[in-house]
Amino acid sequence: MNFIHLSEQLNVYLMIGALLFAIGIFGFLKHRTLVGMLISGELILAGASLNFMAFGHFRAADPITGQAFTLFIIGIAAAEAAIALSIMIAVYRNYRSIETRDLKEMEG
Amino acid sequence: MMTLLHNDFVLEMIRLVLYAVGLIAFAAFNAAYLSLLERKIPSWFQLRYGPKEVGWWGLLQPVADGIKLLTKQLLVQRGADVVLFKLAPAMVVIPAIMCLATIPFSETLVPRNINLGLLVIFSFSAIHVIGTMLGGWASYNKYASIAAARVVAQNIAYEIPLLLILVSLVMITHSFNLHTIVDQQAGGFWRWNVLRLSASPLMPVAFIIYFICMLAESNRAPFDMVEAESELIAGAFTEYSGMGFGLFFIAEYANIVVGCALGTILFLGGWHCPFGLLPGLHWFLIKMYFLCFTVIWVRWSFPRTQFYGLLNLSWKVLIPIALANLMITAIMLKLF
Amino acid sequence: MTFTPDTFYALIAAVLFAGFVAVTLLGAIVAVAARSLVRNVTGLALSFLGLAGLYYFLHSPFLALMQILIYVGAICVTIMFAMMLAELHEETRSWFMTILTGVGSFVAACAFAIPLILLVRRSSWMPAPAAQVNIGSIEDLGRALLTRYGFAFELISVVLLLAILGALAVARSGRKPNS
Amino acid sequence: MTLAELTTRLQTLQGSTVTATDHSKQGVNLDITIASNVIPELARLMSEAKFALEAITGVDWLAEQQIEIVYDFTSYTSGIRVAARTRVSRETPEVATISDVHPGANWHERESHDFFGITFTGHPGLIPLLLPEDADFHPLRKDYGA
Amino acid sequence: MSIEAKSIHRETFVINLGPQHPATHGVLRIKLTMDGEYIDDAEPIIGYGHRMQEKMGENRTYAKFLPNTARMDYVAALFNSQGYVGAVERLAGITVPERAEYIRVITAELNRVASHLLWAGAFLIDLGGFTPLLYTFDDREQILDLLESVTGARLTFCYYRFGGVCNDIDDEFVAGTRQFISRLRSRMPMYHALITKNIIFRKRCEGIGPITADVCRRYGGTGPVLRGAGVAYDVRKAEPYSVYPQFDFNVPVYPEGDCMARYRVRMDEIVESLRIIEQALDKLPAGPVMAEKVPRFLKPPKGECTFTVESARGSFGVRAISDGTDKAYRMKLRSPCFSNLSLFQECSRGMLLADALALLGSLDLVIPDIDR
Amino acid sequence: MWNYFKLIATGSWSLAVGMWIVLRHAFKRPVTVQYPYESVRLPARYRGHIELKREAAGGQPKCVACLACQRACPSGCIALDGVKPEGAPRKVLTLYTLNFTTCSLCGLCVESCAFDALQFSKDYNLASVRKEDYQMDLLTPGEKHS
Repeated sequence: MNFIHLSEQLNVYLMIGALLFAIGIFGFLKHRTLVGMLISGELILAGASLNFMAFGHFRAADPITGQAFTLFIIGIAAAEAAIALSIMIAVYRNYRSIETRDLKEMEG
Repeated sequence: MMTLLHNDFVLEMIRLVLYAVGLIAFAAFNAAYLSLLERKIPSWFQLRYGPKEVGWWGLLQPVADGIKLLTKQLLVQRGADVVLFKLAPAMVVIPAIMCLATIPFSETLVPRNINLGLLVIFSFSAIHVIGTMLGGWASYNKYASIAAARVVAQNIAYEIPLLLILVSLVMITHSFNLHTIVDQQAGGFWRWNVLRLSASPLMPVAFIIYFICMLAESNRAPFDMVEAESELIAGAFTEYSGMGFGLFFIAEYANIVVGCALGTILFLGGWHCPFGLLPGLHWFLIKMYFLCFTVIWVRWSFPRTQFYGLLNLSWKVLIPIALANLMITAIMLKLF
Repeated sequence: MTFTPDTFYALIAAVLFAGFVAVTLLGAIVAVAARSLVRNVTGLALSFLGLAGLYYFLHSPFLALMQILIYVGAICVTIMFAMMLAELHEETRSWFMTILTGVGSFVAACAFAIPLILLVRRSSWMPAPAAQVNIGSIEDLGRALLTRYGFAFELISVVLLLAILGALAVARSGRKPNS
Repeated sequence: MTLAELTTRLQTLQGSTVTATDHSKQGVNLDITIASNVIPELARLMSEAKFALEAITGVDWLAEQQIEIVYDFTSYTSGIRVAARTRVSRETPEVATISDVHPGANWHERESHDFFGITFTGHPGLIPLLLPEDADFHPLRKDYGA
Repeated sequence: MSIEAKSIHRETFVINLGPQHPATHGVLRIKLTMDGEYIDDAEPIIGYGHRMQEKMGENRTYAKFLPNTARMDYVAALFNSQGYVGAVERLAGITVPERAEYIRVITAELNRVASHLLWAGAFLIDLGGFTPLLYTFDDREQILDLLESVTGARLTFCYYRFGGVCNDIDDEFVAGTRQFISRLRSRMPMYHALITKNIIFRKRCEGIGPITADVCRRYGGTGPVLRGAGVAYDVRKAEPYSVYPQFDFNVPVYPEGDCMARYRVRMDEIVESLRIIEQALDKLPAGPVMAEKVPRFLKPPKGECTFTVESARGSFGVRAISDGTDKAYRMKLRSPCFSNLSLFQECSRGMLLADALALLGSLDLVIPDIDR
Repeated sequence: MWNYFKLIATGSWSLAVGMWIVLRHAFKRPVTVQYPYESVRLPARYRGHIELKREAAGGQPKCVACLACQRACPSGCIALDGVKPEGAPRKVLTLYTLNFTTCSLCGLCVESCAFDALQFSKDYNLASVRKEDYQMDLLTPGEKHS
């Protein structure tokens, strides 16, 4: 595997996708806040879309397939983020259970 | 090794380096001399002289200011998030300069002619929001925090009408390529997109909406909620000093230049002469700097809008009109 | 190997590629590992910027720009905005729990990652197609979206519309008069 | 409310001496001397009569060992100006607050507390207003710093 | 309610607006308790520029206190002098020659115009518009030139004396004033087109920071703040002093009580003041400008009196108590800004930060006048 | 709906008018005075710091050291002294200093002078970084008293 031709290897992209996925899983389990889980979820989706893109580019007869799928994933992710964030704001508004240390710490 | 000195390759490398250096120099030059104009033009409006001591007509004033900024220490206040605090100016200034790289200044002077030029500018200018916001948040200053929250709401609100206008424009021109868009407007000023009433009778209004959104996106007065000095001192940049502030400054003017250049390209026929004669860089610069002058002119004419007034303007006025423009454009395209 | 301008370009491209990979992965790690939520989002934004670069290497600049425009320009900004609006912060847990969940999550992530990477290395994919039906340009993408994927496209737009309405409804429901 | 009506109303207050004064000589229309414990009642009466509190003036009468407190009321409708004065002892100057009736009195009372050490009982926060936060002196008393 | 009330507690944070802040025009500090961008509580903290003027009034002879009066409300210094001089004259029973009274009215009204012009510019700065300030300053400079030519100072005019004024006005001043009146009149439409009709300005002022007449009454707010709340109270009309009854002028009143009403009141007052000045110049009698037989070291008889004038910011009152010596026994100075600021805490509750600053600006505060 | 469009129209028009007014001012001459190069005309009554009037013949100060100005000064910034030489008709000034750091430029000293011996100077370039420069010796003008 030549360094120069790294960007033309399917496996490289697949591994990056796998790592992103794993990092996403790690974050999903580690974080307990909604935002943390949302971030991790976006990473998992990113790993998946990178796979789609890589397969679409290297192995599909029609490269559009992968791109279209990734576009749909982006759309879904946007919808997911909007919903999740509005839920967060609504939860916060009703319960205000989450600490607000920082703004209080700033003296005066 | 000999092949490395191949003529084309050397030329290409020289071109790349020249454009890279040239763009950064252009951004810095604009920041410097637009800031001088930012002081000179209001001085005419306000019956004053403006800077006139450093150099003839104050022409060396920006140099003096630059030296002052460079020699000042970048202070980081206690409690600030140092990494993000130092990352933020870079995140603001790099996308701004990258946007500049796609602007076709004339028929031949194009740093990088990308097919998706318009989209490139829009995606990269979206990054500066995060940069400004990080700067405000990382400053550990309440005024800066408020400004950080404001910059997001403002930019989200104004991205929508801006994109709607651009979608209708892309529908008319069938292209994301800025070069192609300009070439379609060759001829006289009546062929410019701003007067392309056959495509949509709302085109002049669309230009005004574009201009307003551009002001709001680059956080310029009367939409300068982010650095509203009578409320938030210097907003997100309150804690920045020295070149940290200088970079924000360069980015602000680079954004203005990009916005004005894009307005020139999309609506005012780019490098084409209004009478169809002698197209060239000078026409582009004249139009672009006229828009820059208007930006400054607007800034010094009006009070600042309220925050919710700004959102109201976007949601209740600009977005409906932009949507109407989009629909009219679609109908006209289908009909004719 | 002769050193031609082409190899020089390829070297630059390779360095850029390595840079994008590094930014993607480092950003992703910051996005999950940093303790401050704002840093997490910044990491996410960086990771997506790197990912956009990778998409560019996969010959789809349109997707790369959409990635920046939507993920960085919209989603990351919205997350940050929500954090500012709701003043969200990471919960503080005891160091024991922190280490325990950290180690547990790491093990679980490895349990996913190692088989996946092994799978990638070991498996032999079907060979590349002899010829591609199109070059994956934006025109092709647009045509495909409106013909072959027309149904999915419409579905996505309905989902987005519902998401917007749902987000409005949820966010409004929490609003109390006088507060 | 006319001057005559107001005079009769004020005369009903316990222990009050109401004097009609020449505005061109004194600058006020009515001058009332009243016991310090009737002040809240007076304030309510003035509030009902739609009078605004213009100022609270303390005067340190060192010779009499008394502190006089003058309340200036103005009516924005009739232009009548009323000065109500009461005297308290200099050692323990205490008078009930009127800031519950006239919120504007809050600052005036804090100022008088700063300068004269008058305690306005029932005041929500009698902390120094114009003087430094830790000020324990009363500069307008005649024996201060003299 | 109980569960709700427990779960919803407001998350607030404190911001110190000032003592050095672009919007506080001096050393005013406002402790803002914010709920996001909304103000939960705004507590003005004053006294940073406190100089104990009242004690100085007791420690100095009557004449020596004169320069101090210009140093409280330095933007409209002549009103403070007018109030102080009036109180001492009332105490000592000095009658002022009519020409001196006319000169006092002319200069004081000029000062009122200057003060309102300065306010209009500074208010626009609070709202983020910079250019109108320079135009109002241009006009204000003309007034200061006029006043300088007669008093010798541009800001801290120490002009009024017990029994008159220290310098007579000359024809040049009269001509200059007439010229200025026509100049400012011709510029008022420009101001209205540039500021009053501007949609951004209107959006930032109309309905913003409402102050009702009752709030004014409870806090003792006076001046344009009160007249902007729909109460036609003006000391010049309610308790006529000096020669004001001889002039025909209106008291501008706007019932809305918002920032726009206060702005309009001040702009109208400029026009009314110009009318007063014009009438005074027309009727200006000849004669001395100083009463005869005013002793150099004034010793008013024992007694007490108040004297209230309509300053540019509201009613400025002086309560002077004399014990028969050459120094006042008590010199109470009632400053209008003091009361006008005290209502800020109540009125700013629940407002947005930007709107609260518009309200603060519209109160026209001069901090040294509050601190005294 | 009608109001909505009307507001947009009038609002845009008002903005255009505002921009036009501002632009019109750009073609007017600046009104500022560039201070070090040009200076404003001082009026005859300009109140600068005080200086001693001198006799037309001989250049001696007219001052007779009556101390009226010192008594009139609210800030106590005038210090003067005079001696009466044998046989002279009036006292001769030996010391006249003005502590300009505390002077409030009120002009009461000039008014109090019964001998027309004081006047205001037209000197307004009084910036200095040394406090001692403001201890003015008016007897020997030009030399700073320290």
